[in-house]
Amino acid sequence: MTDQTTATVAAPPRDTTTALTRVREIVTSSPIVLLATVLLAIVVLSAIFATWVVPHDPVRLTPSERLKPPSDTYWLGTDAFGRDLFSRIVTGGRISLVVGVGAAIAAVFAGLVLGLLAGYIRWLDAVLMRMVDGLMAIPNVLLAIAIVSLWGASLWTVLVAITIPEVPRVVRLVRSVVLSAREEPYVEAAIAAGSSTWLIMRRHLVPNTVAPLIIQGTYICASAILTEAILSFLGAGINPETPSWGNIMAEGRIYFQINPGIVLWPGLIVSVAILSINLLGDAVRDALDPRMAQRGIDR
Amino acid sequence: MSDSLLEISNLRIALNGDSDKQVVKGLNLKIQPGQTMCLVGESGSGKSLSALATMGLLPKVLSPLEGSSIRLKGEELLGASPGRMRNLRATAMSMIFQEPMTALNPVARVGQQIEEVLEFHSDLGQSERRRKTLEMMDAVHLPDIEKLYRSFPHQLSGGQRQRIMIAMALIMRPQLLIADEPTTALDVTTQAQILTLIRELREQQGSAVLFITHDMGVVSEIADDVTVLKLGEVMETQNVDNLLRHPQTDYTRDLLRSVPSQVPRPPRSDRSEKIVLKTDDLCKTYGGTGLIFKSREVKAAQDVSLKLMQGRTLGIVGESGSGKSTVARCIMRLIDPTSGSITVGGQDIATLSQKELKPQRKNIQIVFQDPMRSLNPRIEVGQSIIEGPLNFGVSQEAAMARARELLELVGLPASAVDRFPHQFSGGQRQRIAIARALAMDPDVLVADEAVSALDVSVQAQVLDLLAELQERLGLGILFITHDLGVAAQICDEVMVMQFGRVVEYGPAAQVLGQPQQDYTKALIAAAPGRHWDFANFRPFAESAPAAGG
Amino acid sequence: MNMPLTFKNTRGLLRNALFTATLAGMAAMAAPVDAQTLRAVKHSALRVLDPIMTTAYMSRNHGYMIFDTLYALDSSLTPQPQMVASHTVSDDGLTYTFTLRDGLMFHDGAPVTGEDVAASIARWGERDGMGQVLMSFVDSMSQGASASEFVIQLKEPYGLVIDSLAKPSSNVPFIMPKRLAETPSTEPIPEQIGSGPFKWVADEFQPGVLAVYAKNEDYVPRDEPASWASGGKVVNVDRVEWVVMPDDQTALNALQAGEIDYWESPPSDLLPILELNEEITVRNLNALGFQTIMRPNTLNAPMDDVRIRSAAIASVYQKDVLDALVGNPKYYSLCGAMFVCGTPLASDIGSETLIEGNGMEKAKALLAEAGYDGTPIVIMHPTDVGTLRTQPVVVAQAMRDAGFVVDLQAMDWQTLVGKRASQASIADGGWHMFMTNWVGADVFNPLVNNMVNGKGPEGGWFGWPDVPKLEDLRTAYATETDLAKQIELAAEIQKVAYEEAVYAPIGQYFVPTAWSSELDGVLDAPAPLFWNITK
Amino acid sequence: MIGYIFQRILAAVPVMGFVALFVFLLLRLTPGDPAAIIAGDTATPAQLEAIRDSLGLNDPMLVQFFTWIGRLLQGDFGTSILSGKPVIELIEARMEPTISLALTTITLSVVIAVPLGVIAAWKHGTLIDRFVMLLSVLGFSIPVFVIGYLMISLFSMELKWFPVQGFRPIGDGVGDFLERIALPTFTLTLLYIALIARITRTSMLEILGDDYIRTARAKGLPESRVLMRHALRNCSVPIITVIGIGFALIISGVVVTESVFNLPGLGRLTVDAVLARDYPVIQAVILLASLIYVVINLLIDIAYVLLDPRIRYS
Repeated sequence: MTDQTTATVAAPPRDTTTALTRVREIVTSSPIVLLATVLLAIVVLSAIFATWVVPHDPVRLTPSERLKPPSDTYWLGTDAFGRDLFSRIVTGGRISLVVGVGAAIAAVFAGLVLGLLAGYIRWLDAVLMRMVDGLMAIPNVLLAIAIVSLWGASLWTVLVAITIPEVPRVVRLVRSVVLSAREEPYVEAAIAAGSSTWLIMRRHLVPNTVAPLIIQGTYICASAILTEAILSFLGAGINPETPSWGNIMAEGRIYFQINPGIVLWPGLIVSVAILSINLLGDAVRDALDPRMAQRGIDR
Repeated sequence: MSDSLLEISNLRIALNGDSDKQVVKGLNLKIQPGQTMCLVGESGSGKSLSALATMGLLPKVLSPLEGSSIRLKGEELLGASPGRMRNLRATAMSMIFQEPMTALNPVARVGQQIEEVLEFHSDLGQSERRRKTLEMMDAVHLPDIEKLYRSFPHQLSGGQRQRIMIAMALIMRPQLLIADEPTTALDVTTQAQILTLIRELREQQGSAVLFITHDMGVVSEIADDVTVLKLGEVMETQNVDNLLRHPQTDYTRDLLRSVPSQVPRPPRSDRSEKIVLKTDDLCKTYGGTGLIFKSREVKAAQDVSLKLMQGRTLGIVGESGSGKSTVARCIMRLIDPTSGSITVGGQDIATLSQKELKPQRKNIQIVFQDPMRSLNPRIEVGQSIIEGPLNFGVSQEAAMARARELLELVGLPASAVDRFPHQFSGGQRQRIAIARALAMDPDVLVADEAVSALDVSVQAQVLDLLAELQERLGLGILFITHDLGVAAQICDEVMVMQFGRVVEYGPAAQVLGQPQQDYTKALIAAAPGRHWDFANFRPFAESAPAAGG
Repeated sequence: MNMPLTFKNTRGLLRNALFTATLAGMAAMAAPVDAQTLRAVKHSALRVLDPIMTTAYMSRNHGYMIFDTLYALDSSLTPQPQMVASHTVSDDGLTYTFTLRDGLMFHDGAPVTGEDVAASIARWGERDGMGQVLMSFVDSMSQGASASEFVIQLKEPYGLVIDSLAKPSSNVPFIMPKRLAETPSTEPIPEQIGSGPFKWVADEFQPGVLAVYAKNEDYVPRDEPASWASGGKVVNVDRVEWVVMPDDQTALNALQAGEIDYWESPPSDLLPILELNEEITVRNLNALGFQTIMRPNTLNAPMDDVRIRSAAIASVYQKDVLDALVGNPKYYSLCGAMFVCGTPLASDIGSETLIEGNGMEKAKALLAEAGYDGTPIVIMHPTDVGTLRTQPVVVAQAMRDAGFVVDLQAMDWQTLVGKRASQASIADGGWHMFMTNWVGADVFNPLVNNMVNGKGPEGGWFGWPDVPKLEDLRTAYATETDLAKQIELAAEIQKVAYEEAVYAPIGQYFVPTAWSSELDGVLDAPAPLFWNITK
Repeated sequence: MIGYIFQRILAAVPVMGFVALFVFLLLRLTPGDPAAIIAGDTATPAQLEAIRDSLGLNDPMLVQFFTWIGRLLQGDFGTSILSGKPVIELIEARMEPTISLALTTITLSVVIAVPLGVIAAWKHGTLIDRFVMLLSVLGFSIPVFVIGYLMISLFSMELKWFPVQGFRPIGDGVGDFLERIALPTFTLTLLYIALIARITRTSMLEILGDDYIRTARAKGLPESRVLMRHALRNCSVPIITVIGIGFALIISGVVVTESVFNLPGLGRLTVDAVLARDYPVIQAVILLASLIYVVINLLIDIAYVLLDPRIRYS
C-alpha cells in the first residue's frame, strides 16, 4: 500500500495535536472506553477524597456492631470487626491504587534503566539477561510471598514484592525496543554527528519506549492490584488493619455465606477498576499503534 | 456492451466513503484482450488502489463511490457477491505484487501455495494437480522444480519468488493479469528476466496485462498503451510510442524529463587533487565467531580501495548484497571494519575508539535511503539539524541560525525548524537530512541510496540540489546507488561491486560507456529503457550525435 | 497443543485411564470401601511426628492416636489409670511402684515393659515443663521386679507424681518403645510405633495434606466407659483420615456437602450456619476452652517498667477482644483467672479491669505516673493465623486510646515464632508484646502455666519476667499436697503475677467442633479423640 | 538440531545457577527459625540450639550453600526439615494434582480461546469483537478466589453438580477425577481464555494485514481457508509461546486455586513450606518450577523451529 503515503507537497501548518487532545481522542474512541474512564475516575477520586466521602471511620473497631447486614447506617453492612464495609472499600482503594500505580511506575522505571543498559551495552547484556531469565523463571507469587516474609508485611514490602517479578518483562520490552531503534537511520545519524551514548539514549531511544511502556504500565497496574489481593488471601499482604481491596476480601472470605457482599463488593470494585485500566490500556495501544486500527480487508 | 476485457469507468475511491476524501478521482480505462496496459504514476497517484479495487481487495477504510464501475468481460465487479468474486479471482483475473517475499506465505511450501489454487478452482485429483503445478513452475523457467516445489519462500531468491507468484497467478490461465510494481523490489538483472517472462507468458496465454509501475524505463519495455495518473486523476492515455515521443500534458513531460539518462555525464575538469577520503584494502567479515559452534563466515566487503577528491563524486554501484552499503557504513564507522584503513581528514580512522573518533566525525556525514526513518519523528527538525554542531560546542543560537540558513540553502523555508518530520513529504525530508549533514561542514558526504526511495520527479530535484551544493561547497560525495541512470547522471567516477568485491573502478564515462567486465556489461544491458532518451522524447538511436545537447 | 511434554503426559494419563477403568469395573462389586472411614478436618497440618519434641497441638493429637498413657484425666479432671492396672506408694512417699495392665502391646508386636515406660518418661521429662519439675524430685526410674512393673524413686516427697503422669496436653507423657524413646529429645523419633488404639499408615502420609490412621485390631481397651482421655478406648471405625483444608470457606462447604465428617475448629462466625443445618452437630468438646493472652517483654524499655506494663493491661477490656475474636457470647466468657475458669484454681483476683472494662483511667494515670515518653510499642501481629490476627488490632486500639503509641508489625506466625525468641533491643529487631492462645489444660495450674514462670532471661519463657517471688511460690505449690492450700498458693501466684504485670489473659473462648450427625459418641476431651465414635 | 538443543541446555545453566543462589540467599535472609517452629512454644534456647545444630543450620552460609548444591548435583534434594520426608517424595506426591489441573486447564482454554480469538480478529471492530475482548479482559479482572467461591456456591452448593473440594488421581477412575477437577479447571480456564484469546486476536490482526493474506484472497480462496491455513498457522508462534508460559505459570502459580478447592498440589506445598521455613522444600520446589520454566521455554523454541521454517537454530 505504498500509494497511500502522504502526498504533501508544501509543509502543512503547524501540528496542533497536543497531549490533551490525544487523550481525549483515546478516551472517546468507543463508548465502552468512555464508560471505563468514567468509572475509573469515580473510583480514583473517591479513594483520594475518601476521608471526606466515607460515612464511618474505616479503621475504628466496634465489635458490638460486627457483621451487620446492609442498612441505612451501614450501606453495605459491617465486617467482623464492626467496621463499615462501604467506608473500608472506598478507603481501601487508596492502598490498592497506590500499590497498582506504584508497582507500575517502579517496574517501568527499573525496567527502563536496566533495559537501556542491556540494549546498549553489549557485555552487560549477557549478564543482565541471564539474571532476568532467572527472575522470570521463579514463580511470581512465590517470590512475592518470600519477599514479604523477608521484610515483614508493610506497604513498601508488598510494593517491592509485587514490583520485582514485573521488572523482567519490562526489561525485555525496553531492550527489544532499544535494539530495533538503534538500527534506525536517525540514531545512526546521531552517532555520525558525534552524540554521546547518554544523549542518544535520552533523546532518540527513550522516547521510543514511552508508548509501549505506557501500555505495559497499565497492565502492570492492573495485575499488581490483583496480586495484592492474592497476597492478602494467602496471609502475606499488607497489615489487615489498613483497608485495601485485597485484605477486605481476604478477611471477609470466611463470611461469604453470611454476607457474600463482604467479598463480592470489593471483588466487583476491583474488577471494575482493573477492567477499566485494561480497557484504557487497550485503547491507548490501538491509538499509539495505528497499524492496528487500519487492519482488516473487505471481502 | 463493449468488447473490452476490462472496462473501468468513472472509478472513484474515497476514504471512509467520504466524497471529499477521494484518492482515485474518476478513472476510466479499457483493456483489450492480449493487450498490456501500463498504469504509470508517482506515489499517491492511486494506481495500486485501482488495481486492488478491481480484485475486490481494497482495505476496509477505502471504498468505491456510487457511480463507479468496473466490468470484466461485461460483468460488473463492484457489488458482486463475495462468492462470485472468489470464483473470478485466479480464474478470470489474477494479481502479482511488488514484494514477493511478503506476498508468499512464509510457513507454507511454495509448491503447495501454487497447488492450492487448483484445489479450489479445478476438479483435478491430487496427482494431477501436482503434475500441473510442476508444469507451471517449469513454464516460468524455475530450475530444479522438484526440489523447489518443497522449498519455503525464504529459501528462494527474489527472482525465483516472483516467478512462483507468476506461476500461481497464471496457472488457471486467467484472461487478465494485474501486475502491481512486480519488479520494483528486484535487482536490475532479475527485473529484466521477469519482464521478459511476463511478455512471454502473455503471448503464450493470450491474456491481457494491467501493469502498474512508476518506472518509465519499464514502461518503454513492456507497454502497449499507457495511462498516466497523478493524485488520482488521469492525465492522459496513449499508445506507448506516442506517449514517449509526444506527451500531451506538462506533467507527463516533466515526468519524462526527470528520468535519469543512461549516458554518463561529461567529465569535469579536475579542480582539486586534494584527497578527502581514501580507503585501502578495506574488509568487513561477518560471523565466524561463537564459543562452541562457529557461525558461517560472510565476507561482506573485500579489499575495497578507493579515493575521493574534493569536489568530486564517486559512485558505488551494485545490486543487493554487493557490499556497497557495507563499505559506506564502514567508512562512517557505524560498523567496525575487519581490516584495512580509512583515511579521513588525513587520519586513519579505521581503528580509532568511538571517543577518539569524535573529532573526526564532523569531517564526514551521511544521508540515508529512507526519508521516513532518517529523522527522529519526535523532535523538531531544527533540533535534529543542530544536534551535531551542539556536540562540537557551537552555541544554541549560532547553530539555530545556521540551521535556518541551511534549510533555505536546500530549498525549504527557514521556519521549518519548528516543525516535525511528519509534516514534510519524502523529498522535503531528504532535503532536511542533507541540511543536517551539511550543518557539520563536512568534507565528505556519503549518500547511501539517498534518492532511491523518492519519486522520480523528486529524485531529479534532490540530485540537482546535491550537484548545486557540491558546486558551492566543494564537497566530496560518495554516492551509493543501485540505479545506473542515477550514477551516470552525477558521478565523476564509478566503482562497480559484486559479492563484496570491486569489479570495475574508473571514470564514469569509461566504466558506464565502455565497460570492460562482463558483469558491468550485463548490468548495463539489463537496465530498462536504456534505448530511450526520455528527456528528449526520442530513442537514442535517433539522436546519437546530439547526446547531452 | 504442540508441546512434546504435553503429548507425553497425555499418553501416560490415557493409559492410566484405560487401566483404571477396567479396575473400577471390578471394584464396583466390592463392598462400599469407605463406609468406615472417618474424615476429619483439623485445625492445621500435622508436620512434626513427635509429640515429645514439640508442643504443637497437632503432634499431641497425633500422639493420642497411636500412643497410650499411663494415666489420664477423666471429665472431673481426676487422674484415672490407663495403661496402669494399679500402683502403690511406699509409706515414706518416695517409692512409686506401677503395675501395667495385661495385653499391652506395641504395633510391632512387642509387649510394653517397664523399661519402655522408664525411657519414655525420661525423654518427656527432658522436654516438658511439668516433667522437668517432676524430674527435679526423681532420684531414679526403672523397670520393677517383673517386666510389667515400673518404679519411680523420689529424692523427696512430691505431691503431683500421678497428676504429672496424667498430664492431658502438650507435652503428654506418651509411652513409646525404649528404642524410640532413646532418640535425643531434639530429634524426631524415626518411627511411629506406639501401643495406642490406632496405627500410623506411613505410606499414605502427605505432610500438609493428609494423615491416615488405621484401627489397631490388637488393642485391648479398658472395661470402663470412655470419659475425657480416660476409660476404654474402643475404636469403631476402620480408618481415620485427617485432611488439611487451607481455606475455611472450603471446609464449611465440604462439611455441608457431606464430603467430610468432622471439623475440629470451625471459626465461630460460621457456627450459626452449621447450627442451622440439621445434619450437622455442633458442640464444645473442651470445657476449659482456650485462654488468649497478651505477653509483654519485660526486657525492653519502656515495658521494663511495671507501671507501663500494668497500664497496657489495664487499657484492655476482654469483651472487646472476645467480640472481635469470637463474636457470639455463647462461645466465650470473660475470665480473669490465670489458671482458667472452671478449674479448682480459678480466681478473679487482680483481674477487675479486664473483665469490667473500667481500667482506662487507671491506664492513663499509670502512664502519666511512669512518664511514658511516647516510645512506640512494638506489637507483633501474625496475619496468617485466624485465631491470632484480631487480638493485636483490638489491644492496639485500646492502648492507643490510653495514650500509647503503637507500632503494629504485621508478619506471619513463623516470623513471630522466630522473633519472639529474641531478647534483643527494639533497635535490633526486638519486640514489646505479642498475643497467643493456650488450651486451658496447658495453663490450668502454676506448674504448667509458662507465663507465671519468674526465672528471668535465663530459663524464663518469652518475655522473661524476673520475679523470684513467683518462683518461690511455684516451688511451694509443687511440694504442697493439700488441695485447699494449693488453691491459696495459686491465688497468691496470680496476685503477684498481676501486680508484676507479667501477662494478662485477655479472654477465654471455646471452639466447638462440628460433625456430621451420622457420627455418634464424640467424646468431650482436652484434645480431639477419635475412639468411641461410631459412623 | 541436537547441537542447538545442547547449546540451549548449556545456556540454561547460568540461569538455573542464578535462581539457586537467589533463592538460597533470599531464604537465609528471611527471619524465622525452623528450629523454633519444630520445638514449639516451650523450648529453651539450649534446646533450640541443639535442634539447629542437628539440622546443620549453624554451619556457615557458604558451607550450607555448597553442601546443598553438591547434593543437588548428585540428585539429592534433601529432606524436609519438618516432616523428615525426602523432598523428592513430597514433590512427587504433589505433582499429579498440579499437572492434571494444568493440562485440563490449558486444553480447555485452547479449545475455547483460539476460535474466539480468530473470530474476534476476523470480525475486527464489530460487536462480536468487542464482546470477545470484554469477556477476555473480564477474565483477568476478577480475583481468582472470587471466581472460585462463586463457582462453588453455584455449581456445588446450589446445583450440586460437582463436589466442593478435593482431588482424586486419575488412577481412581476417570469419572471421579473429572468430577473433582472440573470446577478448578473452569475457574482457571476463565483466566487463561483471556490470555490466549487476546494473543490470538492480536497476532491474527497483525497477520491478517500481511501481504500473503492478500495473496491468498487474490487466489480466490474461501475465508475459512485463508483464516485457518494461512493466518492461524502464522500465528502459531506467539500463541504457542503464551500457552507454554501459561503452562509454566499454572505449574507453579496455582496456589490460590489449590487452596480454594483443596487440591494437594505443588503451589500449596510451597506456600506451606514458606510459612514454615522448610528450606529444603522451598529451595527444591522453586528450583523445580524454574527448571520447568526453562524446559518449557526450550520446547517452545524447538516448536518455533518446527512451526516456522524461517527460524534457524541460533
